[in-house]
Amino acid sequence: SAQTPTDLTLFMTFIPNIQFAPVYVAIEKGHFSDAGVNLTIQHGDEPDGLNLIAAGELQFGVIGGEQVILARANERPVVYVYEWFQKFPVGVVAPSQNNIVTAADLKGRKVGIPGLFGASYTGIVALLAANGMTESDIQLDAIGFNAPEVVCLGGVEASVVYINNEPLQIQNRANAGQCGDTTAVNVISISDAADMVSNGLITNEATIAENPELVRNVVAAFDGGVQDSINNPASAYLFSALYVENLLTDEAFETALKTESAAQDEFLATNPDREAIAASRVALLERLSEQFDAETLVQFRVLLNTIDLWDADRLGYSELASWEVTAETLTTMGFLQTQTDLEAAFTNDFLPAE
Amino acid sequence: MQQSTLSTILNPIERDAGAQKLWVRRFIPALVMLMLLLFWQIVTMLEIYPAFIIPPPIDVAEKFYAVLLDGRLWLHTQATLSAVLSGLGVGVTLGLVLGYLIAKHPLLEDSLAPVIISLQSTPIVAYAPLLVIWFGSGPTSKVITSALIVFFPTLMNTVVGIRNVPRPLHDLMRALRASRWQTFTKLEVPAAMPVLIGGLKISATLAVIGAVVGEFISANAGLGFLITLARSQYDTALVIVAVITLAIIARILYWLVTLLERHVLAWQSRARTI
Amino acid sequence: MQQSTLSTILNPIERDAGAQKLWVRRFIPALVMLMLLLFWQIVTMLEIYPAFIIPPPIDVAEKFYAVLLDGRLWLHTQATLSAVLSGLGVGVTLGLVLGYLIAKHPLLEDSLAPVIISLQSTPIVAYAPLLVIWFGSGPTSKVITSALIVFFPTLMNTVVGIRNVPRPLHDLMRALRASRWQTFTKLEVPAAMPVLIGGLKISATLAVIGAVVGEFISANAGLGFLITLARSQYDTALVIVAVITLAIIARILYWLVTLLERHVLAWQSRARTI
Amino acid sequence: MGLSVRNVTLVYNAPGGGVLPALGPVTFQIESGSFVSLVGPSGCGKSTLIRILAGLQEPTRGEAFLGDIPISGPSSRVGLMFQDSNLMPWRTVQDNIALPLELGGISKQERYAAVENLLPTLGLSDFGLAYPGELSGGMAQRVAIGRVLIQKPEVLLLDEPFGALDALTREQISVDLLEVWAQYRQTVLMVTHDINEAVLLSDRVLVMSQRPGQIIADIPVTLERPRCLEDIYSDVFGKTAQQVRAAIGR
Amino acid sequence: MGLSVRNVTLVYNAPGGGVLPALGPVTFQIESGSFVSLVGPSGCGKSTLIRILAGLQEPTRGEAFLGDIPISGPSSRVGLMFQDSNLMPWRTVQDNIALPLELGGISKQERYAAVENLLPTLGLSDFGLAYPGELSGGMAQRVAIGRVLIQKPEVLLLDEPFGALDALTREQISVDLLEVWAQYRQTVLMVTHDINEAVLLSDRVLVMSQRPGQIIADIPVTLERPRCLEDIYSDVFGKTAQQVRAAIGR
Ligand SMILES: Nc1ncnc2c1ncn2[C@@H]1O[C@H](COP(=O)(O)OP(=O)(O)OP(=O)(O)O)[C@@H](O)[C@H]1O
Ligand SMILES: Nc1ncnc2c1ncn2[C@@H]1O[C@H](COP(=O)(O)OP(=O)(O)OP(=O)(O)O)[C@@H](O)[C@H]1O
Ligand SMILES: [Mg+2]
Ligand SMILES: [Mg+2]
Repeated sequence: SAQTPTDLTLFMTFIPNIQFAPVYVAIEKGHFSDAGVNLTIQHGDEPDGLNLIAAGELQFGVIGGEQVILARANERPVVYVYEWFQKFPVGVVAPSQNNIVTAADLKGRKVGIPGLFGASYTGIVALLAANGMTESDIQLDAIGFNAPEVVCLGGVEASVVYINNEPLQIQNRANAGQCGDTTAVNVISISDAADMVSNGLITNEATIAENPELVRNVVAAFDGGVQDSINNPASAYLFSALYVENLLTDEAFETALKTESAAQDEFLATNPDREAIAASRVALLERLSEQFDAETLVQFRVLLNTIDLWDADRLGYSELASWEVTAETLTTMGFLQTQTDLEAAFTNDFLPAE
Repeated sequence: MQQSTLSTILNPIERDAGAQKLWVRRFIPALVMLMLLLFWQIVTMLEIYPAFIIPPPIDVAEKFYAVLLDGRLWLHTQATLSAVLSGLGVGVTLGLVLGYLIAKHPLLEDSLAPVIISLQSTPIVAYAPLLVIWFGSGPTSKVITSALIVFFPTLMNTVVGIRNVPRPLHDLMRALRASRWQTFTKLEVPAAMPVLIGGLKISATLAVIGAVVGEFISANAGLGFLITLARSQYDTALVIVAVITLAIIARILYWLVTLLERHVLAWQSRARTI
Repeated sequence: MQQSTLSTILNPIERDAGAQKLWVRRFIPALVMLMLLLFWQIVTMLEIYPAFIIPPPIDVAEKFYAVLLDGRLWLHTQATLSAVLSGLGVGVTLGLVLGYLIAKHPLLEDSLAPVIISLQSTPIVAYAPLLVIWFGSGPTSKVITSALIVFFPTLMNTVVGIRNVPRPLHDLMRALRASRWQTFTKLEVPAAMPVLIGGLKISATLAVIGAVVGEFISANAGLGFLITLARSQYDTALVIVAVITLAIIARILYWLVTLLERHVLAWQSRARTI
Repeated sequence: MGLSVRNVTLVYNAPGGGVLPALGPVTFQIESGSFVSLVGPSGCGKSTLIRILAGLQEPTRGEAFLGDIPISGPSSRVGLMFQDSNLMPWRTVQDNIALPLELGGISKQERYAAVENLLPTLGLSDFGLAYPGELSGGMAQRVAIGRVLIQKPEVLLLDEPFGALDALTREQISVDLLEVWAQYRQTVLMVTHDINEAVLLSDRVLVMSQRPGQIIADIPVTLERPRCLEDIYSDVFGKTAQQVRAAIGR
Repeated sequence: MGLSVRNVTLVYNAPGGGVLPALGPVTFQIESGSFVSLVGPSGCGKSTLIRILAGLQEPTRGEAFLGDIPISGPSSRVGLMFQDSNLMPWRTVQDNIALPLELGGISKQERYAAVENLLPTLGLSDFGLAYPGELSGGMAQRVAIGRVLIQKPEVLLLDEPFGALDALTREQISVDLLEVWAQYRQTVLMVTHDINEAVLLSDRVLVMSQRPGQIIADIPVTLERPRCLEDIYSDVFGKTAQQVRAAIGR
């Protein structure tokens, strides 16, 4: 569109973080401006952001799927238009010596959790339910966002965490000999047991009704960012460093990433398939690990771990089944009392044509 | 003489005015609350914001009734209240003791100021890992956050109160060879009382928010937890119910301090001329 | 007479003791800080906790140096500092004005207490949506959180200070037909000064934590933001750097109030006997 | 500018409950330009009466007048000296004395000049910069005297102005006061416990009864003016003093 | 229990900078059981001297003794009455008077009995439950007198104890004091501005010079004991008073 670009604010939870790389990439590579959108990012608390979108104060945001269900059940007219995280990012981490390998092993164990709300709580309840257990079968302990510290000091035997970040942190501590007897960790992914909706792009019903073109454009730009990040993590990391502090403290690392990014662009020009690209990421990490220490690489590895959660055959596509599982879990938890029309909670209509 | 603590009027003629004043003083706060309620009702009726951002009073009242009936409100209130009271107890005690010592030994102020100020001005979340490790997810960490926020105003007002005890009265106590303890209980405490009570009023109010902040960091019960929970469940009415309950707790604590004030500072109103 | 504000000693013989005291007073705080540092070093050397929970001082120092060099520390410090100063300005001004009015009109206390106490005892997150709607995600909301926490201690101490101005001096001012403003500036302010300064010391310290709390809720710069960021990246050393910087800000503000105190309360130390 | 009170009564709440009649009823009149002393037992209501005349306190019953105007509040024409020196501890001696001028908007320079003039009379030459905490009891009282003299009011209400002063200083300052008075002819009502002082300075001596204080004697002093200290040994003086003493003793 | 001072000097920091010699050097001795008055101009260091003897302040130079023992702090054998009444505003009259007993661990009952006995003498019978803010200046001073009398100390240091009292009350209370003294024979050092009072009550009158106060006269009073008010008209009295007046005038 040749008109003046629309000013738009995209709400995202928390604070700038490497996990938001696709948005940074989409801005920096011009996907949003191509779509006629001049994007600003606003961070904040998830319920606040959702309320603002529902109230029409904002139009777009990145919000968890279970939040959308709960919000719609409470009269917030929001719609999920792009399933960004294809896998639910929550899991349970446990030092290997605790012999917790499957969900069943959690029985009677002391398990840490940030708090009895939000995605981690939904996740653990779903995991237990999928394995025929309930909350009362384990000892849940609210520990805030302090899992590495508490796990390494043996305060809990396992902890509900985001599988792309904390297991890595704990492993790094273990490798440095700072995690008690722990040398390795086991991770139980909830997505292996239950397919639930996770973070995605949402908007409100008014925007969909009044300006579907805008929704389509924003989804397209967002999708471009996700795809580019999956394809070239080194480049995504470099772009993210413009938004997130503390990512590039080592100049040699930056140089290496630039080289890798250029090489990956050449590789992508050959139209490799999804597997080949995935393999290229693994190879990249191996090369970098030879040159740089764990501390320098940690955020990059978080990015790679997160990319695994996004990657799918059809990016952004949401299945009704996963919504049903999520809603069921919320009902189990007592968070959801009323029956909701899940089909109205999301739509795949705005996804770019395949 | 029942009204002597309230009425500062000494001329009998003006006593009626005093009685009238008393009536106004009871009535006005209620009126203010009523007006706020009315304002709230009007705002929701004008639909300036959607009901899920500012729900109408009636929705909140219903929710209040519901959680009151199912016992959840009382459960969470209890959890918070016990943290608030313990926090208040610990914080005020520490503040009084340390404040007294600092007032007496300026050197102690110099030595401790950096430490105390650091404790006060840095966010508790920064120490969250240590707190969780040391105290687990039990109520201890909320007691600590509550005590911490209460501690400093108590300390400061204790220092000010004790330092401003009139020197001639100190001379009197010295001349009468009063022991340290006697000087403390019979001179310093009563003389510093107005300022101490002021500190206590601050403390009583801040203790509540302190406990709530603790509950935000890690907790599985309490009104702060209820707020987080209700927020995550998009139950705005429940958020407001929890907020109102917190305000009521604080109001009651404040009122208790006011009662204490009327009791121990009765002499002030007695001794006043018109 | 340069040392008159510090030395409360009037006998020339004891002046030397005063000078010595002065030296001790400068020295002791440094000693305390040194001992704390030593304690920290020893704790990390004993490896009671892994370095990622309590990193050794040297790591923190290195991190400090790094973020100082790349300018980030200064950037975040600036953001927080400006919120703190604005919050302090707004909160203290409101507290003084409202405190004065309340001290003068007890009815106002009755009417406003419920509102003020509610504001103080309920968590700001409960109002976060409204705050964002009204003020966006700019620095305004941190200024508000900072002002809010500062407001109450200032108010309370203003009320106490103004209410305890000696009645005979009020009579004097009345007899001299002083205007309201003259009574305020020439009697009430100086008479209430010790208590006001105490309130200011509380405020200066709390303003910092207030701004940080605001930054936790929503911000994209500031030391509170830096702490969240560092915590999300599990960079404990950076967390500590931010915390230390906050403590330094608070210490400096406190020290400024102390300077003010020495200036306006100089007469107190002058007029003291041994 | 005369002073008069008509049936003035003041009642306080009594310590144990009930009421405490503190003063009156009193009725008297002081002509413009006359010097009147008020003597009476401790606690009989002298200070209360002074406060009423100063407009600081409303009588329970009765009325007080400044000239012909009912007193409803402090007047700028009246200078009041409290029984306590009532100084501001954060102000130096000179700033305490200059307070009335400061409130009247007089420039700093003029204020300090006026204080400078007054300090030697008060015997406080070296103490302009001292704080009240650094003064002796008598010195503080002299500062309070200075604060009321600097106002040059038409009516002076003095509540035991020389109570904390030694005999010599007292004599010297009262002679100074007489001189000021001879010059400006203010109306003066002075509470004192010293009968000689009352007689020496006044045109009339009012004697009050026990609480609730009533005027039980109104004794004119017929000594010629100007007076000097030696008048104490005169016959008239002795007789008048005797009269006052007798009235008090009743 | 006598009192003595040897070369006692006290120097304060002067208001404008520099030093302010406030007292001394003074040297004198008061035998056990004698009644000594101290007169001198305002600001000459009388209160300062009293504070030194009470152990509240250390002299800059010289030494003070209670009996043979150097004074290093307040003693339980000494009762001090300050120049200001110095009452605790949050205590009633009876609790203010009873304070020394309370600090001494005397039971509530005994305390109140003792106060009850004392109140009529002080003329405060109806005011036991009043707060200091409800008292007149003279009444407050009487409370302070009560507070020192209730201690029954061996040494009494009185700083202008009757300054705020009217002539009658003053005479009555000083006669009461004399009676108490005749009975217990305490050592008394009393600061006063009233020469008659000094002569009537004392065995000796010490006269101090201008600041820095030094003893410029030590005048024995040879009037017989027990004394009564009428002694004022005696010859010895007149002469002694004249002597004191002359010494002060120097
Ligand atoms: N604020 C007050 N509240 C209650 N009673 C009071 C108050 N002020 C004074 N009184 C009472 O009023 C009476 C008269 O007091 P006032 O101060 O006028 O006496 P006074 O004649 O000045 O005595 P003195 O010579 O001792 O100063 C006293 O009995 C006193 O107890
Ligand atoms: N705390 C102080 N700081 C400085 N100077 C002081 C202090 N107290 C008293 N002085 C000075 O010491 C001198 C003596 O004071 P002191 O109170 O002993 O006098 P005094 O003889 O009792 O006088 P008065 O009869 O007026 O009470 C005075 O000049 C006074 O200015
Ligand atoms: Mg009086
Ligand atoms: Mg004196």
